[in-house]
Amino acid sequence: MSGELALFYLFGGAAVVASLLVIGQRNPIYSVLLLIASFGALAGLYVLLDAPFMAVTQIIVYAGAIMVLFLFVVMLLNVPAEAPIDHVELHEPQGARWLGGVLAVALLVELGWALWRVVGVDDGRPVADAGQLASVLEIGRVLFQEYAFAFEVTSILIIVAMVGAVLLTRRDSGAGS
Amino acid sequence: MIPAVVAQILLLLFVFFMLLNSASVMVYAERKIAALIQQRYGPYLVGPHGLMQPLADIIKLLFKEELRPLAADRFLFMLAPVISATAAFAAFSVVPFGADTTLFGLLEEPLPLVVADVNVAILVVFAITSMGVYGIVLAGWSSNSKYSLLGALRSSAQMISYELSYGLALGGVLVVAGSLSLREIVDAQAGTWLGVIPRWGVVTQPIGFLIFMTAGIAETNRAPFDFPEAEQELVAGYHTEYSSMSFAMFFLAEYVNMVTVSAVATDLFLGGWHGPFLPESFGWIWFLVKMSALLFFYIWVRWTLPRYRYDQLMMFGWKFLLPLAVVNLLVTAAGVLSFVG
Amino acid sequence: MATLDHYLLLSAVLFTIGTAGVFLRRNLITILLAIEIMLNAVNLTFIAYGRFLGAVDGQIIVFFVMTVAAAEAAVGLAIVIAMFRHRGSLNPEAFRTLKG
Amino acid sequence: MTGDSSMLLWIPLLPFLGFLVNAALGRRLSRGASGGVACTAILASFAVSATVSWPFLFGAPAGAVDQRLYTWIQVGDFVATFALRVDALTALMILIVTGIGSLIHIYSTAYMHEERESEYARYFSYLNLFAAFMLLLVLGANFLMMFVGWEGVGLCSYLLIGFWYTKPAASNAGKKAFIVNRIGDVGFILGVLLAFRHFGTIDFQEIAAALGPVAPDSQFGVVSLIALLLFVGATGKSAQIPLYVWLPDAMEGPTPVSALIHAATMVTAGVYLIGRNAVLFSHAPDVLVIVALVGTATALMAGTIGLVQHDIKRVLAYSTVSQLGYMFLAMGVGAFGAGIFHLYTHAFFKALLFLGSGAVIHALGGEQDMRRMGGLKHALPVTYWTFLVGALAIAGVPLLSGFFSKDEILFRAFQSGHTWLWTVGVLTSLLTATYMFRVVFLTFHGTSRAGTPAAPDVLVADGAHGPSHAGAGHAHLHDAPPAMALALLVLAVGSVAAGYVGVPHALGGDNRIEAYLAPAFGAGSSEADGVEAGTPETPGEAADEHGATLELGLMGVSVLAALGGIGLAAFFFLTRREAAARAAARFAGLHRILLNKYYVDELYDTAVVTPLVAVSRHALWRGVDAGFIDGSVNGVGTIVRQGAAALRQVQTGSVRAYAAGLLLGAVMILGYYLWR
Repeated sequence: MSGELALFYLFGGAAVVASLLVIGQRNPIYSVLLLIASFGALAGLYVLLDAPFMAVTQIIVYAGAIMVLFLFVVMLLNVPAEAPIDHVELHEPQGARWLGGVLAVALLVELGWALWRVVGVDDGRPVADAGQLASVLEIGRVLFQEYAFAFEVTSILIIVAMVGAVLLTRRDSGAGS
Repeated sequence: MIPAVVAQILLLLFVFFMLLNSASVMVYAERKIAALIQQRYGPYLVGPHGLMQPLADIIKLLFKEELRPLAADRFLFMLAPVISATAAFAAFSVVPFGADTTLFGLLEEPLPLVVADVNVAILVVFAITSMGVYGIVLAGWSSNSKYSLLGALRSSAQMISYELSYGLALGGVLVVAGSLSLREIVDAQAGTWLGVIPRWGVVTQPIGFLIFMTAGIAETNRAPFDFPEAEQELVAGYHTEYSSMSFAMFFLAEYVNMVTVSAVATDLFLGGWHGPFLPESFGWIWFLVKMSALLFFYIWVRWTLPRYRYDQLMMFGWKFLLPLAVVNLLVTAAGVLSFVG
Repeated sequence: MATLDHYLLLSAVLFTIGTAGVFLRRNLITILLAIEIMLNAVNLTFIAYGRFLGAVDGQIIVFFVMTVAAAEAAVGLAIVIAMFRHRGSLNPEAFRTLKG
Repeated sequence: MTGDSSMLLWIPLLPFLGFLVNAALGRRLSRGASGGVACTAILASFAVSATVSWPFLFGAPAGAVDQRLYTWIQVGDFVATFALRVDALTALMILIVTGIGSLIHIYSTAYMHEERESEYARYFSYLNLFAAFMLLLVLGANFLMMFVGWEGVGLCSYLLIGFWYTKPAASNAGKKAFIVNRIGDVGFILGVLLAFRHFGTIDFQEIAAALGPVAPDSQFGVVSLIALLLFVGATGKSAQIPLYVWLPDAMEGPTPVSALIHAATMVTAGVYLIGRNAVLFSHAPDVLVIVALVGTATALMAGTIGLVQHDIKRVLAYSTVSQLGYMFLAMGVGAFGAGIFHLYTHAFFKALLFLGSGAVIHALGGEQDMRRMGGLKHALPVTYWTFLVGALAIAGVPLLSGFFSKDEILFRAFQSGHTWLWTVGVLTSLLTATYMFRVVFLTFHGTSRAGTPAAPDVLVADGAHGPSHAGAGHAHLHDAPPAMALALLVLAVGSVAAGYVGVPHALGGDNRIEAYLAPAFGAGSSEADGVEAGTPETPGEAADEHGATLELGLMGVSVLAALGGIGLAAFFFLTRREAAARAAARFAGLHRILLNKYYVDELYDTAVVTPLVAVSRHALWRGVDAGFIDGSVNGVGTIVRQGAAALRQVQTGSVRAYAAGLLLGAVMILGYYLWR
């Protein structure tokens, strides 16, 4: 088993385990940290996929910015660990939860099935222009030439999000009540 | 003859220890310079001119009792300083500090003087530095004391705010050099104009340099931006509850971060290891000189300027530094487009 | 040599984990985290396919996904904060009443 | 010759700019300012038109100048370019429109002076807008462009007829004009669509070129149908039978408007339309006959009605209708040149007459009933003499413009073999002379009958000259103020001289205008045999001896008719006033019929309007609208309400449940695609 494959299993395993733990326990702080870990693993996978730039971006944007935001919120709200199901203050129907869980498994099965159909499309031969894939120059060119409009639009999206966030968290207008 | 792999490992260890050392050296330098600025003697008892003082400090730290608040979250409390230190060390790993060398023929193929040569090095530095925030935040939160929490929130807010200016200042240099690899950026600065003016980034990007240094000071939570550990208000902020080794790690992290920032600044703006009078193989000497100058500047600033107020800091960061950085980037880009191509 | 199938399977697994998380957790923030997991699973697919097809477009899409994720996180967390102020709880079931 | 084609756009654009200015900030402008803007705009446009048409008038009269601005519409193989074109015909038209238009603008500055600033500006903005659209109409290089102008002038005429919208009569007249025109426009549109379907283009030149080699319809074919539909449109715009009814009522508008729109320019659009498509029409002989018949009938009918009306402006209106009839007669007998010639001279003297009547009305403070006028000769010398010139011109007294053009038409009619059409034409010209001089004598001669109450048999509520004048009485019996006098004099000169561009060969003239217009009626610049069939008037043909003697003879007859008419008028209305009354009493029935305009309005009312209203009310409103549409709308409402009541159960409010639904859907869809 080649070194790359080993690395794949290492990172992939890390990502899966971390993600499982994220949804697997009740303390949001740990969930956030574990998610960061899983992102790190994904970044590693991106490097394996000849996308070092995206790997770094993943770290900077996700781990460096978005997750900090989550961490902040968790800290500011001082969110308590989830109460175990048996003594929840309000009686909540569990149907949807379990249905969702089952459906999730069903989804996994289906995805696996779909995958099994196309298995072997990639005969594993190395792509010709890995260097060109990895080059930030190329990414920049495509991003700012072919996707220029979409890029500009995202800027608007960001503005809207900012304004919305500020508006929502203003003291005087809590939850629009 | 040493095989390349071994050489690489040796280099790694070497860099690691040098960073460790740099911390203690910095401690000494800081105290001495502070003393000079304040017309004191500074440490002079331990060893000649108090040269052994850092050692004494370290020993003291090591033998202190490891305290931990009861209400603290044990795991995170332990984790936080590790994160800080790791981030600090890791960041340096992609910073080149000299031209390729064969160590006077000891190696068959030349060895690049950098732990890991990545083609997006500068972004890696950026990414890892941003990871440093977690150390502080977790420390503040996990030690479950309001001073720590406040310090942590402040410092992370500060770091996040200044990361923007930091990154944009980098942007200027990147645009000029047209590469993300620190080595290429450094090599782009080799030589001179008209034989006298060095082709350094600081010449092409003076404003960028200033922004970078300012943001760097804020990133490393140094005076005059040292809110996290503002003794007077926060009794040392996020590491209030820390002691002994774990405290030492934060301490270490802070100084290593300074070194890293200075090193990066040297590579980006001061032409790295390029300089007159010395052969390429001795370029690292130039590198050390320039870096030390910057470090001195750090200390100098710390002991000269008073601390800002928190709101002033944020004002400055968002309403002055950031716009300035943006304008600088735009102007640079325009210039490159019009002159270079 | 890790082939496309490896990555696709991995991302399928991650996506499922995210989906399950959305349903099983009873804490809005964790649910948002689960959503982030799903997004990243998709990102992985994009990049894997981009590599497989030898085009950078996959990475570009991921770029945009990240932007959207950032916006989503900002607004989502803002809503969470507002709701927490409103009800003092983060359990989605605490917000079942359809009137303010 | 494609000379300064870039200037064409400015011809309609300048008045349009004037309109914009007056419309946008008219309220803030003083009278002088808005009037000045309007006049400047139209005068500038006139200057441009002059420079553009100069080469046509005095250079080699051939070809056309195009200005293609951009492709306006392109759907499939339907292409409409936003293109302007000037050829001989258009050159003449734009000169008439801008020239007469300028004079009337100037006249209006004085005439409308009692209006409030805002009203004043509104008036001039409408006037400019009309000029812009009229110019677009005549400049348009294809049917669509022409149609824009066509509808535009219709709109402006509506706005200007109803200018004093506080007066019910005025606004009703406006509506009437608009609706009647719609009927004609339907024909126009159908004609255009059919033309496109048939020729695959709507460009005039291309159509003409396409028709060039084709032989005229032996019997009623597609081309004839197109021509007929277009002619329906023409009858609407140019007030021919059966759609003439709106024009007399249009006299509710300000008099200069009547002069400009309802005498000189707009109403001639129909004639222009036929002239513009001369080749097309000359390929549809049957339709040409119809045109001639309708024209003649209209001429006669309107003339008879005009004989007994009391409202001075209505008399002029009917005379306009009948003169238009003449033009259509000319078109009908294929004498396109003659028709346009008459259009051109008519523009002068009819505008003159209207403006003259306007001056009279102005002087009498809004009085329009001739039975309360009289003896104004000495009070209003300028008005009187100019009016007289106009009357002589229209009556066809020799050596004035009307004489030449009208005789040309009659000659062509006779020459084309429709002898009885010629007879009716002559009769009509006698009528024309009579009623015109009836007006002259009643208005200017005799003793002033000011203040005598109107006779009870005035059926039409005579439009008072605007609220501003109401009750002003005859306090100020003043002659035309300078601005008006200027316009009158210029037009008078025009009415005398305009005819000399078309002195027939019989009188040793060289019928310049016919020669000049001839190419415009051909298939563009390309040679076309169809042309000759349509336009037999080429100098060489008309100049043969036999033609000359015949023409002279006919000329004599019509001169006699004109003088006879004048004589009749003098007998009845100057010397033996009571004889007229006796005649009216003797033929009371006829008189009443004429006075009520053959009861055409009433006829239409019972035949068309009442049934239409009934159907709309009972079938459409009560049945379709209330029953079907409202019912279905309410039904939808009920369905939605009940459906919502049912679906409301699904809204548990638990986000998780919703998400589960989403996921379920995703899983099922994916599953479906996998099972397939």
